[in-house]
Amino acid sequence: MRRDLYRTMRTIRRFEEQIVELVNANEIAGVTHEYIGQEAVASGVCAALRRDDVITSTHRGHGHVIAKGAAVRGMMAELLGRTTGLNHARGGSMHIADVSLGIYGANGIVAAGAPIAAGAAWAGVQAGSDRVAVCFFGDGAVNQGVLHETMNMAGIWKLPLLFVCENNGYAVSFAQEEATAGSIVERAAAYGMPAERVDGMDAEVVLEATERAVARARAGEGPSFVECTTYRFVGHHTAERTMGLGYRTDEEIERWRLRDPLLVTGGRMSPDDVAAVDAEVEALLQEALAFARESPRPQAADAMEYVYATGPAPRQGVSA
Amino acid sequence: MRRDLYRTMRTIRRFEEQIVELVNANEIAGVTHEYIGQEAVASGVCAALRRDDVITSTHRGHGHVIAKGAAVRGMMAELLGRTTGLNHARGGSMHIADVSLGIYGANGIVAAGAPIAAGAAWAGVQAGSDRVAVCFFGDGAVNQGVLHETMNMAGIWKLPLLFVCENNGYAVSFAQEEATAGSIVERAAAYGMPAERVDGMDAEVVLEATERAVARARAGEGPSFVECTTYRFVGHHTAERTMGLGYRTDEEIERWRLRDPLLVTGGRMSPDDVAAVDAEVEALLQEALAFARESPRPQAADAMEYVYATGPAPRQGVSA
Amino acid sequence: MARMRYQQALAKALRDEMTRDEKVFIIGEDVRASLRGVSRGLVADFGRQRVIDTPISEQAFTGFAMGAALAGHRPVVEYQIPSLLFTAFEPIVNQAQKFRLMTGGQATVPVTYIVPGSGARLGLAAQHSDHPYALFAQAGVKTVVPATAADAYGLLIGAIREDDPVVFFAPAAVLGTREEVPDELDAIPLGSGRVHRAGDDVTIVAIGHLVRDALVVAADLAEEGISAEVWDPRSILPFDWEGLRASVEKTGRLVVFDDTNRTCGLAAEVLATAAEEFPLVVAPKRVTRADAPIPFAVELELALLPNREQLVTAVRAVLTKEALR
Amino acid sequence: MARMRYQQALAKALRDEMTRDEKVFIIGEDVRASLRGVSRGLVADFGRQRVIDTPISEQAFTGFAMGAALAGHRPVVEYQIPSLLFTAFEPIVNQAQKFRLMTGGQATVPVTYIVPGSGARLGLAAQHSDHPYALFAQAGVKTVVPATAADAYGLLIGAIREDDPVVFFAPAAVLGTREEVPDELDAIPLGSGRVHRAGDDVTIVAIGHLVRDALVVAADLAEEGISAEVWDPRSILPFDWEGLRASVEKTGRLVVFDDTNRTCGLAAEVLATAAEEFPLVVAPKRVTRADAPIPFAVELELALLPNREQLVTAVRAVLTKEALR
Ligand SMILES: Cc1ncc(C[n+]2csc(CCOP(=O)(O)OP(=O)(O)O)c2C)c(N)n1
Ligand SMILES: Cc1ncc(C[n+]2csc(CCOP(=O)(O)OP(=O)(O)O)c2C)c(N)n1
Ligand SMILES: [Mg+2]
Ligand SMILES: [Mg+2]
Repeated sequence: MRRDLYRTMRTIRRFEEQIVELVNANEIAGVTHEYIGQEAVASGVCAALRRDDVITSTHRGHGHVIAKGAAVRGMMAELLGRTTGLNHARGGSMHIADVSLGIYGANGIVAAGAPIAAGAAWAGVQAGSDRVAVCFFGDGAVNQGVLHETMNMAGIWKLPLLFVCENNGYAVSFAQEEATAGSIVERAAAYGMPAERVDGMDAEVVLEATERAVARARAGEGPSFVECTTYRFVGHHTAERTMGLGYRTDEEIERWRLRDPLLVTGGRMSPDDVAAVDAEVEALLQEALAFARESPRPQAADAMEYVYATGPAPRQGVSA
Repeated sequence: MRRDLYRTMRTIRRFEEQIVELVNANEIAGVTHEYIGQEAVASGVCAALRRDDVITSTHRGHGHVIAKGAAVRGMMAELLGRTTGLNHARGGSMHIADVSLGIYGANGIVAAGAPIAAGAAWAGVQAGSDRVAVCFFGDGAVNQGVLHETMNMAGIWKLPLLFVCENNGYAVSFAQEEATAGSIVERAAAYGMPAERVDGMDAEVVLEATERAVARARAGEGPSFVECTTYRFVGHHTAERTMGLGYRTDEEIERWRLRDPLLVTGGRMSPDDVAAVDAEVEALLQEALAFARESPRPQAADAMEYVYATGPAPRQGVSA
Repeated sequence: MARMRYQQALAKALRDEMTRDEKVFIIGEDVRASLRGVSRGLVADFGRQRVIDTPISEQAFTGFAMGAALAGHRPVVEYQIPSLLFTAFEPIVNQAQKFRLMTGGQATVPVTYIVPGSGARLGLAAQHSDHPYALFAQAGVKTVVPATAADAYGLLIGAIREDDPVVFFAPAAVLGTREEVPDELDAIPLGSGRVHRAGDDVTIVAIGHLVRDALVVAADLAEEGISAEVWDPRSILPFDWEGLRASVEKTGRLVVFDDTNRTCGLAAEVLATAAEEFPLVVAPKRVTRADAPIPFAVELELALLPNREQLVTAVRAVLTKEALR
Repeated sequence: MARMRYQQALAKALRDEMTRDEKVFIIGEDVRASLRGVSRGLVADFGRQRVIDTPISEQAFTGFAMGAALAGHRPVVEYQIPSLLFTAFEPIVNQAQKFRLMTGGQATVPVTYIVPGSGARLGLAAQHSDHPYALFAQAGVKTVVPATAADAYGLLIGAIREDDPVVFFAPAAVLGTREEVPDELDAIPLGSGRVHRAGDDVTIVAIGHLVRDALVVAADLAEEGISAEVWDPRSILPFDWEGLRASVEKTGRLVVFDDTNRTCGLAAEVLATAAEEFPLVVAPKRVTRADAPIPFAVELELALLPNREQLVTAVRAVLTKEALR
């Protein structure tokens, strides 16, 4: 399990590092929000999940999507805007999804995934299954009203739903302590659900907390809340470097880097093991990148595809 | 003070009873949401306020507006759709306001008044004054996200804002216990503010709780939350009688009627005192009704007035 | 032929479809008690798992429906008042509507959002009188505004069966109207307009409750020998442009009767498309709601809503204008 | 003349107005750090009480601004991305906009809602690429979409000084554009359009960043002897109909170039009003965004946005059509 956790984290880390390069080289359009530093959360949580469990993710979604099992080559192709991408080049980083694996999407809107996960959790119960749903969100999201509405619903309907708050200390430039009155776990507890705060830099700790919550949910005992304290080692998104926002110090970053989740978990493995996994991951990523680069770009003529499932195509911007 | 509280409650009660008759007689258009049974809350809270304090109200707003000091004749004229109404016949029951008295409006949208009150509270601080703002809302509103967003803001900015939850047990037909996970005051407490639950059928109890909260706010110590347990003796709105929603029993209503806030407070006064106030209120209401009935109706030609403060008039639905 | 109220037709449609398809459920505020009658009695027959009362949490229950839809259900989400759609605008327009495109077709989101009682209702004032269907068409969400009980029945079933999100506006002004309906009611697919009354001189496009008024006007005008066609798009998006084109090709003249705000409303779209693409012989006209919130007093409210006299004037105007070609 | 970026013009306008009027403040996410530069450096000079970073709570901070406005302030509310307006739709459209009407003129609500970076930005995909100005015009909220740095300066000051709510869309595509601006920049009142280039043969109505493209097209066409007038409404609501009428009276021909969804977009409104009221000699045309969310891949994104070639084709089409009168 430790090796698996490390592998997942290493995959996320290297995927992200690769992505940053590709964005900076303009091989990937737009901006992406890196998960570097937070790998233990997605890896630990998803290690407790089954394939048929559902997750909803965030703008900072690559880690969750990889950890839930999405094909890295499909992700790479998506980000490079190729038709072989998971979303056929329609989604990109902020909307990447693999519905067949229960990944109901990254999301460009903070906290928007929470009620979607609640609906999926409810549907699992209706289907007579014991599957669960997990919604990931940041510390900034705890101040979005819809999250509270969802916590309440999950509470009254005893939904098999796990709220995972990744507290990385900031919403873009705004510090969590300044943004948040009271404590995050107390908010959740007020909805009558178990809420705990755990070390989000240690994937094994995250996994254990998740296992407790998932067991409760599968047993029909309702929702739980886990706050994972973590940190992002890089900017809010790839474009931040050039923006000079200056909301945190280099010292702070360095302090957190000492607790790099890859070091935390990797440090408990033999160096050989680490090296073997690293090599494995490297090969996977190179293959993915090659695959993506060789894949075709979409055709402008297909730009209106997928808008509606049925009925007439949407109208073009010029009439015939 | 007791006499004043009773007078306010009696005014609200009789106003409401009058309104129901007028709605049923089609003298008032639309529907109105009666406050009958809940009078102790508005009366108790507003007795602790100054003229320059601000309140935001709800769909069930007549009580708050009367208690904050609005002219009953202006309210009656408004509801009868006359130009002498507080809102010049533009608002009606659900939007009745007297901004000059700090009444920032009844509101047709559940919980929408909360952030407006927060802005007003902040503005008081900026002005160097010790004025406070109060937002009223129901038990149903505690499940609206915007209320949470506002509680958080009030907490981090230490706003002189008082949250008054009127828990009358139902949001239309939906029982509060079924709708709400955990407890209401715990939710508020999670934002780090003092939160207490008080008997909302006793105006003196409400007044005391409000005085504590207002004192804190004026002293710069930030927001508070008061949950007032109360009950509405009549339907959700005037139209409910014909709808047969059947979500509560007659026994339940009768049980609560034993704690009628007018009896609770009136029972502590001499019968003569009560009779004197009742007569006073009766005269006031009859005068108000006569005034309203004699007042002119608005002209169709003025229908586009007040939409914008400046600039061209909005377009009509037909071109010239 | 049976007689049925519009809202009964909605209730029958929902009941029939819930009976036929166990994946259909209704969720919203007070749907067990059913304030507008759409779900009346359903909880007794289908239970609380398929007739779900929610807390006052529009954003969450709208998102919830999307999650349930992704997991295979076909939710019907009820909003008590039209402006609650504003509160749920993000989860409808930005999440449910865009999901299929964003995921490259990985999933469909078959949710029906219904407002039983949209538009003005005499005395409900500014926050309860909007009729915001043009907003959803602008945002690309399928949008339906049925005019009659039979259409309400057929289009609600059509909407529920759509694999895309659909916003369904049942105008307050017709909810209580009783009408003859055929014994056999069928589903109606979105995107097919309806000729309520055939005519040769002018096409009146009317939407929702205004169809009824347009038919009265057309009947009056017929007595003067004016032959007006009353055409109803039934769904705003998709819009049956071919159906409208056929009507305008016949009449050459167009008046649109629409109860959304004038600016960027549905009438604007119809006039624009017609001006650009259809063989109009004179300039078209529109009769719409004014660009203003609805004031409380009934006199003021009525002054801002489109009415029959305005329609008559507009029809006469396009008929007396000289043809351009 | 100085050279200035569009976003610098916005920043200067905000700073100038905050200096002039102590009741003006800015509130939104990360406005101290200022992701888009509109409030850059302001916190150092005006302090945290007038440059207010908020939690991620759009509904609440939008309502908060209204409360502050009722109490005498003139808030500027910043949204980081256009679709956040969907989350704040209710408090803007249903509360702030309607308050003055609902209270019979008891108070004004002078709030400016600004989106510095609206519209598509290459690769930001469906949830970050909307340009939803038509929605606010439909809902009756004053709406501004400045095309140039000087107009951005003048209209932002104009918007802040308005006593009504105003939504201010700064198109992403021009935020970084550097331009010549006059040394003396002035406030520009809402409701006055602008002729960017005079011409006799055809009126091109262009909005926001598309003005720049329209000017390129007009210059190209001039080489062929076609004289196109490029006219910019600058504010969508109120709209300078008299200004547009004057242009169309001169040219008789109209093409609208608009980056909102086609259905019920701004172009629809302009075509509708022109068809109804203006002396067009041939049928007008519009070139708009397609009716679809923006897909991620750049090829797909560009295929859905209005472009110069489409404009050229449309202009040629209205010029070659035979005049009707
Ligand atoms: C509702 C909403 N508001 C604002 C934004 C803009 N935005 C994107 S990410 C972000 C910060 C999110 O902070 P947090 O939830 O802590 O997640 P993190 O970025 O730290 O992972 C903001 C403000 C958004 N996408 N959605
Ligand atoms: C956001 C919103 N959702 C739904 C409604 C419809 N509605 C009006 S009052 C009401 C119930 C409110 O319950 P509560 O807050 O307890 O106040 P009460 O009516 O009991 O005074 C509902 C659902 C609304 N006006 N606004
Ligand atoms: Mg964070
Ligand atoms: Mg209640």
